[in-house]
Amino acid sequence: MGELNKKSAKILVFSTEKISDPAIDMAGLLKLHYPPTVYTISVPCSSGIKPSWILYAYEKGFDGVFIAADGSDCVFGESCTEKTGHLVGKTHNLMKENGIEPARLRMAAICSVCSESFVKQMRTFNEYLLKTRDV
Amino acid sequence: MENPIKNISYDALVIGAGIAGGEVALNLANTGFKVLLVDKELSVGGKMIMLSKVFPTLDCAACITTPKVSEISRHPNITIFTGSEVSNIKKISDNEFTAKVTKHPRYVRVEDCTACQLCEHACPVNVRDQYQFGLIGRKAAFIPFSICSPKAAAIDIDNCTLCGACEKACPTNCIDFTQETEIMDLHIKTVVVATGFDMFDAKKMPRYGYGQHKNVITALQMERELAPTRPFNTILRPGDGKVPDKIAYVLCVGSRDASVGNPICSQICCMYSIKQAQLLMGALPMADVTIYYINIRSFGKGFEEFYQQAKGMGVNFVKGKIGRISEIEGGNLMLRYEDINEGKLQEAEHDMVILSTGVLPNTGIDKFFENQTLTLDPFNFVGQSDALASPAKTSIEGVFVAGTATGPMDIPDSILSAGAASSEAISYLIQRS
Amino acid sequence: MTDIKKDIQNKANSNSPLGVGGSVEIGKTAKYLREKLGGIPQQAKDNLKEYNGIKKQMLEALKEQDLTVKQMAEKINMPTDQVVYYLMSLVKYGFVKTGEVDDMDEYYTYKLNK
Amino acid sequence: MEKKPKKIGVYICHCGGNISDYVDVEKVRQSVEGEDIVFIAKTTMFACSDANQRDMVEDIKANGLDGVIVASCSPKLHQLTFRNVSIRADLNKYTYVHANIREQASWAHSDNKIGATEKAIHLVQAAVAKARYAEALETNKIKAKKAVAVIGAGVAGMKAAISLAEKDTEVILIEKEPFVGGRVAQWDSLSTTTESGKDMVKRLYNELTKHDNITILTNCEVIENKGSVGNITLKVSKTPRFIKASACHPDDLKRAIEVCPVVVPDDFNFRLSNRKAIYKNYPSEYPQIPVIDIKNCTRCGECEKVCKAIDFSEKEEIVEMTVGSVLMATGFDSYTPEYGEFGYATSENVITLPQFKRLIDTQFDKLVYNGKEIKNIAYIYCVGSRQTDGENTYCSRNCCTSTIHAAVTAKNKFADINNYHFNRGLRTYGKQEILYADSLRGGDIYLQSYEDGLPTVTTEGKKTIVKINDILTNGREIEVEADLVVLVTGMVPRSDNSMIGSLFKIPKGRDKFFNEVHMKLRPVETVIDGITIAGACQGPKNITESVNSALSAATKSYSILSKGELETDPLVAIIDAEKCTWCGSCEAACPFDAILKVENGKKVIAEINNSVCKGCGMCAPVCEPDAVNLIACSSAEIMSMIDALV
Repeated sequence: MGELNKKSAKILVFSTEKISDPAIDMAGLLKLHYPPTVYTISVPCSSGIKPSWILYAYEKGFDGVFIAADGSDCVFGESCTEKTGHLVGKTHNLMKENGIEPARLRMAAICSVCSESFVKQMRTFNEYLLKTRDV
Repeated sequence: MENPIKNISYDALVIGAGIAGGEVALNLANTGFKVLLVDKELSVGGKMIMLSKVFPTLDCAACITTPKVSEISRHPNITIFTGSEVSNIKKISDNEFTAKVTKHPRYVRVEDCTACQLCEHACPVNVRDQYQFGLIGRKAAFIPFSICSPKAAAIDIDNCTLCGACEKACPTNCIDFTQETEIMDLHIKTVVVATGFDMFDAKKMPRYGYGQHKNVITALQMERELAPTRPFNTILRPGDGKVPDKIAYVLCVGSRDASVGNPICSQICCMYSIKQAQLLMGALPMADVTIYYINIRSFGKGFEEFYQQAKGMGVNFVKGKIGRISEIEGGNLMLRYEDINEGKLQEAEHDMVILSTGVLPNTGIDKFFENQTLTLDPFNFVGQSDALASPAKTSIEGVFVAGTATGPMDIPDSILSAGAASSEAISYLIQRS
Repeated sequence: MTDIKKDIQNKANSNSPLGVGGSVEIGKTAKYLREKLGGIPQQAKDNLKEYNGIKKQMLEALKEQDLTVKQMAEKINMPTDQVVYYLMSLVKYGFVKTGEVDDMDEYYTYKLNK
Repeated sequence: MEKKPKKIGVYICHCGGNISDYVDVEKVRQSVEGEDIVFIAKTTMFACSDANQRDMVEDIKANGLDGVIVASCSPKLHQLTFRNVSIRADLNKYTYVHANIREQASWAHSDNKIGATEKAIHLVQAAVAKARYAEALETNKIKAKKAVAVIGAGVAGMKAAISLAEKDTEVILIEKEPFVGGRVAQWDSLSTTTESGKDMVKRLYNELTKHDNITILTNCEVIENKGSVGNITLKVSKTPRFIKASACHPDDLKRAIEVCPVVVPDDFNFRLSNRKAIYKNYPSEYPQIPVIDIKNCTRCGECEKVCKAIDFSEKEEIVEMTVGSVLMATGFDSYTPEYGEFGYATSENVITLPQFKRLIDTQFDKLVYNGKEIKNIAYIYCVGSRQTDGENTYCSRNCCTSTIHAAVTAKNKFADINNYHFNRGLRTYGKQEILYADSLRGGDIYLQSYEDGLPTVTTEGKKTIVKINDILTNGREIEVEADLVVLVTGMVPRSDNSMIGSLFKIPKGRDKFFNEVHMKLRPVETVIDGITIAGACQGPKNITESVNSALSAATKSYSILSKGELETDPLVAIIDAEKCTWCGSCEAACPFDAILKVENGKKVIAEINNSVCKGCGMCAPVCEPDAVNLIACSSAEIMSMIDALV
């Protein structure tokens, strides 16, 4: 329980109901641990996330936002990858305009069985945020 | 008998309300057929509802069974009779069977019972609880177990002293000793046999000392010790209440053993033992767990990985045949075994031994049938007339079989077998309507 | 079905003086069945008597001090496996509760649940 | 108008310890108890139990609750269960909100009870925030076409097709190969039965053709998939056979095969023999018309000279069809050993199990391979399965039994065969144990090793030696001079799984086979509604197990369509007519053509076609004036959840 004293960064994850949610659930099933300050909000598809939500999360105090994108597995079609990439680009610009470090937004494709990769992403993102921010 | 005999009719009769029977009932009901689901126990859910967690995902059994059970129990197309038995099944025409259903009195009006347990508190009797495999007591007025369905009290009339305390305590007046056996005449179009399996009686192998040595228990007893509704506050050995720290599993007890009349492999014991070993390592982090095996049969989806995971957690696997288990001082147990790696006889001391008993057929199913013969296989499981191409068909047209009634199988296979029986029964009903 | 159960049911079914839904007062049906059966099985009586005796002995013993299974066995002169069964039943019914485990993490003590 | 404040019930599940061992559920309960809309907050041992469901219904009715929240396991398992509870209490099911505090709190953070509890509190508070917005919604009803496309005509696909046809459902059975029967057609001898694999296929084919509502398409591949459950449009490309069935005279066709000068390795016989460019795999094969393998055909015209049925003018056809559900039964591949793995491809005496089975089936009197009579056979088990340094960590389930059956068959068919089984622990589970016992009695020799001491195969001149440190004889080194080494190769996912899999967007498991939603609750369903999986495409299975899963999948596909009508989620996009200025970006973003340009009074705005909208939300972020929101996923809801989570 040595971990208890260690602070962890607040990360908001946007995940998708059909694809990345199952991977995040399976990480729990397999008891693959990641910081408990990682919170998930499910949306149908990662290309439906509004940049304003992400900016709102920083404004309210989240250290980082992670988009667990559908990638090519998206049930709504392959245009998802490109569209999600586009909205991340748009958000990065908005972040710069508002003086928010763009590295605080990350995205990776998390497929329905990518539990280990999700946990790895969370751990490294947490470490990065702890190092660069006064959490 | 003075009871008025009721006539009832349904599209399908499903005998046995374990997970296989329940799945069949749901599939039929969801496609519009009326089903009567009968079980001799006081609750639906069969053996699975009694388990702790299930391999290889370690989902809790209750999380899987209770929603199904609840869906079954409130489905408008399903009628459930618990504490009931089927007999005299007769084929009277191409698509019609008759049967008798005997409904034993529960002495509780289920619809009025709120499962408040006040009768249980009031009852003065204490007898061994069959749902905890005798590890602990229960009352004569009792709720079978916490997640049973219907969730209602029952009276164990064998042990009841008819003192009336339960009646006085009951706030809804649901206890009724005037209840009598009801016998019903049944008309159905198709029958699905889902009568499940029996466990090998470990007392039939005296050299392992079950029943004699108090710290030798069966895996089903350990299953209860590990379940959320466990009988003790923690894992204890029943001989003296000690927390065990050197636990042994003996595999193939009553399976792959022609000398006890069961030459076949039970298919599930390796995996349930590995699962229990993992759960024990979680519950008692300091304990040593050793599994004595002949072959580990982790053949299903995710099973081999689960076996390797147990090894990684530190479960000790010893390839060896156990010759004899003797009790030594302090209730500990000495296992004599043939160590196959070393090629010699060895001895090892453990403070608790779990016998991974095998799967046997539930006998007597063929006796339900009157003018047609339900053929059994050489091991007395229900015979499959076309095992490869139509595994759910039996020797009687219109009678189908689901789950472990046909032989040992794990939960996913039982569900698939139930899906197959459902498919055959639905086709049969549609073709003959 | 056990023989006793069969016996009881046969009796109940064969000489029902009042018939189903007859004039037996709700809440007093046990008396009705006892009369109809002409008593209760000896085994049930014996079992209840034995349990009451053991329960009394155990609760008395725990009044003096908290005990482990082994200590209880010595005190009331009963095999340890029987003690586990009865003591655990008393824990379940709320008469007794589990206390501390010993230094070796082996045996729990049990005490009265006041 | 002032709205009456909502009354919500919150139920926090112990999950029999799965949650409460790590999360202080009472603390979670207290954290939401005081919220203005929370009228009841309770903990429960098993939220999903019938008793608790009944309690919830009573609570809702007795207190006039407007909605309930359950904090328990993943919504994948029980969201539906609790939506149904709401329905039974006369609430609209969309007033229900779920919080996942097991997979995403107690289990994920079982190493940190304080952190897990803290997270669970935030998650439940976020659910309360969402519940403020949750509204009663009406489902859209769509017509479901009572037709199923079954992909793959092996035994699983054939059985599924028959069983659906028996249920008055139209079936289109699509097979990629020119013939039906899949892998089972390749075997003469099957274990536990006297019926041959070919006879079993013949029996099933005859049954298929009895049903008028089954269309069999061979040499066909699905190339496009559109729509969703109830109304799925498939495009199938049909490769011509180049033989006119109507003009076909059996003797002429036989002649045509004889005269064909092309000789290519015969995959049906695992390249143990050759075939022509016009061919049939075996005489009674179905359908009973040969096919021209156009890739290898030289167009020499010899066949045309002897047979009028040959028609090279046949063109590839594209067939379009609409079905309500798709049942995948695409089967498996046999593992192909690496170059040099136990002497594969480097020693001429090493073959795979499927090759060996074909060899036994095709030889009589004597077992001959490479011109040499075979007496001593060494079987090396688990080749490509239970790998410790490869990707295939799983056990392939069926190969132990299949090998012993082949070994016993060889011994019975040919004289003086000696079988040596180099295994890693026999897995003849269930009744298959009898076969193992029989082979032991028949004198087969079993030698065993662990993962870290696998047998070796070496070639010395013409001799092939298999060596093992046999744990059954105290680790003694034993060597066998084998005339033939049979590598017991297991089942692996089909190499073309990724193509058909991504066409239907079926997720794959860690073993790369298609993945079911839940092994025990929904074993033949995929995360894609209306797409079911059957047979060995889901994982290794024997014939009985494949058929069981095929019939289960048929039951599932049928029960989806049996009512002829399906309900779809009303969770679609909505347009704020005030804000919308019609720029067309949402229309461009929509992959389903669900957005229309309409005139609304003086203004041109976007409108959503509810029956086509799938609720993906792709239109929402692209809208500059922020006029698009998704129902149940609106900016207001997401932001209020963010407030609760921080």
